[in-house]
Amino acid sequence: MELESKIESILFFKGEPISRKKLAEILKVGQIEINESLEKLKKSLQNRGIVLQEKENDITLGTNPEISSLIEHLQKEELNKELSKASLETLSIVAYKNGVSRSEIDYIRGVNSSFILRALSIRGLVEKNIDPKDSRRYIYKPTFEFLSFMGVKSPEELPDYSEIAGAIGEEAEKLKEETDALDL
Amino acid sequence: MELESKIESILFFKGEPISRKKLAEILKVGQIEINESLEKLKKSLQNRGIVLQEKENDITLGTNPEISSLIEHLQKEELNKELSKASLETLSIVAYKNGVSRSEIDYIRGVNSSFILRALSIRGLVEKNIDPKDSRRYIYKPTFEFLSFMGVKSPEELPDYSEIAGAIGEEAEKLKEETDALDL
Amino acid sequence: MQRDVAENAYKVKTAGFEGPFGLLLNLIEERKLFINEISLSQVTEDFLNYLKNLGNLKPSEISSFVFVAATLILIKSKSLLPNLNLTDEEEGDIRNLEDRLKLYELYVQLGQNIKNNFGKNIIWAPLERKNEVLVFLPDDQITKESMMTFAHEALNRIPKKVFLPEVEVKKVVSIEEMIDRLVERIKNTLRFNFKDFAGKADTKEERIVVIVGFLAMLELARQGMVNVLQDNNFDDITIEKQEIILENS
Repeated sequence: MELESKIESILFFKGEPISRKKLAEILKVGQIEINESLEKLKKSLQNRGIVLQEKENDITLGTNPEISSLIEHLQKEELNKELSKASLETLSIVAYKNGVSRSEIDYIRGVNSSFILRALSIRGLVEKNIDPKDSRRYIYKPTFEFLSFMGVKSPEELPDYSEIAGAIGEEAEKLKEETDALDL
Repeated sequence: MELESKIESILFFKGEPISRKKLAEILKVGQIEINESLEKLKKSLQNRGIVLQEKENDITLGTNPEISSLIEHLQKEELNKELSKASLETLSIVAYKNGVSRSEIDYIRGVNSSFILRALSIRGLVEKNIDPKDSRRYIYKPTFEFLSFMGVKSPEELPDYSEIAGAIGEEAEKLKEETDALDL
Repeated sequence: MQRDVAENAYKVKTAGFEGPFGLLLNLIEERKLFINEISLSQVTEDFLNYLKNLGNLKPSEISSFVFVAATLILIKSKSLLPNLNLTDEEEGDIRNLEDRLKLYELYVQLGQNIKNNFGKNIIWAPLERKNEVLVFLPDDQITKESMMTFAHEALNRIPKKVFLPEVEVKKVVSIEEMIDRLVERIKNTLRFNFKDFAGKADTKEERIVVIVGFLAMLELARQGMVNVLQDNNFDDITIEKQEIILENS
């Protein structure tokens, strides 16, 4: 694989600006090779849907500005879309179990919730933080705005709070144990 | 701007799977144009850092699998690469049949598979959809996540897929007769 | 020896989840055989021995093992008794087991492809993009009450028990129970008829019981504990305790 393609992979994966220095570090090559490959990449991205954006020493990939109005329209549409039943259900679990892990949500729902959580977070309904107990995991919390929208100051004020919050924790734990025991 | 580049922009912006139908809607073109442009896009992405993954009607972008280990170092979330014997069996049925009902899976494995399917669905490796041919039942399919873990761009790229497609076709009819009775 | 015990314990523990085909395929592969009637008849005894240790399984799981056992017994009987005439349905059951096992074997082999490649060269989806602008875009469907309803619904949908069978399966007699019953009958009676012992065979479940009984009987005959007599094809079979026959002759 060419160096320029490797750079493209990294930029695409990260999705945020990254310095030339950092790229050189990750790819274990010199600054000159990075600069040369970035020039090549810029050329091969000409007339394509993705463009290379540079700001001082930081590089990132973005969409071609020629199509920006369509992308903006798409973004608006997505943000204002009606929430699906699956999204509302996921949201309710986050609302009741303040600081729930993704795997707990998944065990309760029986399906993987990563795309849904991503969309809820973009809409400012949930917030994602690194789990203080395990830095390789994330936990989710309802945002202050979401709680206010429902007219409560904290999750404890939600109807049937203690029953539901307790059940979510217990059931997720039980399902996890059963799955582990079966060595799946 | 070419249609294939516009598609590339949209896919890049979304960062998650999108259907061919939705692409046609957004770009206000017909299905045939979309399909043709996707073929062109696939070609122009050859030997690049980004690959086009497709699964029937859904499309998404991902990193070139050749650079996998380098990208793995850049991400922090824990990865589970372990698969039990029961998971492997169930996954191979779902992946190679690419659309199979639970009763067919149970029939092939000779054992109730509901719990293992739930576990695989929580891990995001299989998904349950309404059977387009018969809305009274569900079928299980591999997810993009599964194809990604296998490093393939489509189910057809799975090792031995085309070789066994014939063999599976032969038994499919027989199997269908046996399990149809169980489904309804 | 120690290793064998550990291995058997493992097999018993996992067999319930892997099912009868997993066990059967293992036994055939251990002997480096191909799947056919001959190899199936050779592994019947081993299969039945494992079955004896599966007492902890739920009835619904046992039934799938007993069903396979019944067909194996049929195959074994066929090889032990060349004159045995099987019905079309029984021949069909044998072919069906062979076909299903081959199909299962195909997917187990394909599973190796998955095992070999899974997680080796991953195609990565892009990371979640950071929110540049902070937005809050709720939806009118969100209320305290609707959140409560959605949470309750999600909790109610959780499967109550891992192995809860979809269809209630009638409890089916295990091979071990059947052998015990057969031994018990022989102790109490000098001669008795197989039909009286095994009962009628109208329903599928009853047929399984009859077949299981038949196999158990053949097993005892093989071990020399009983003598089995059948005057003509389709006549009832008479079972006698071996010592009685010896004493009489």
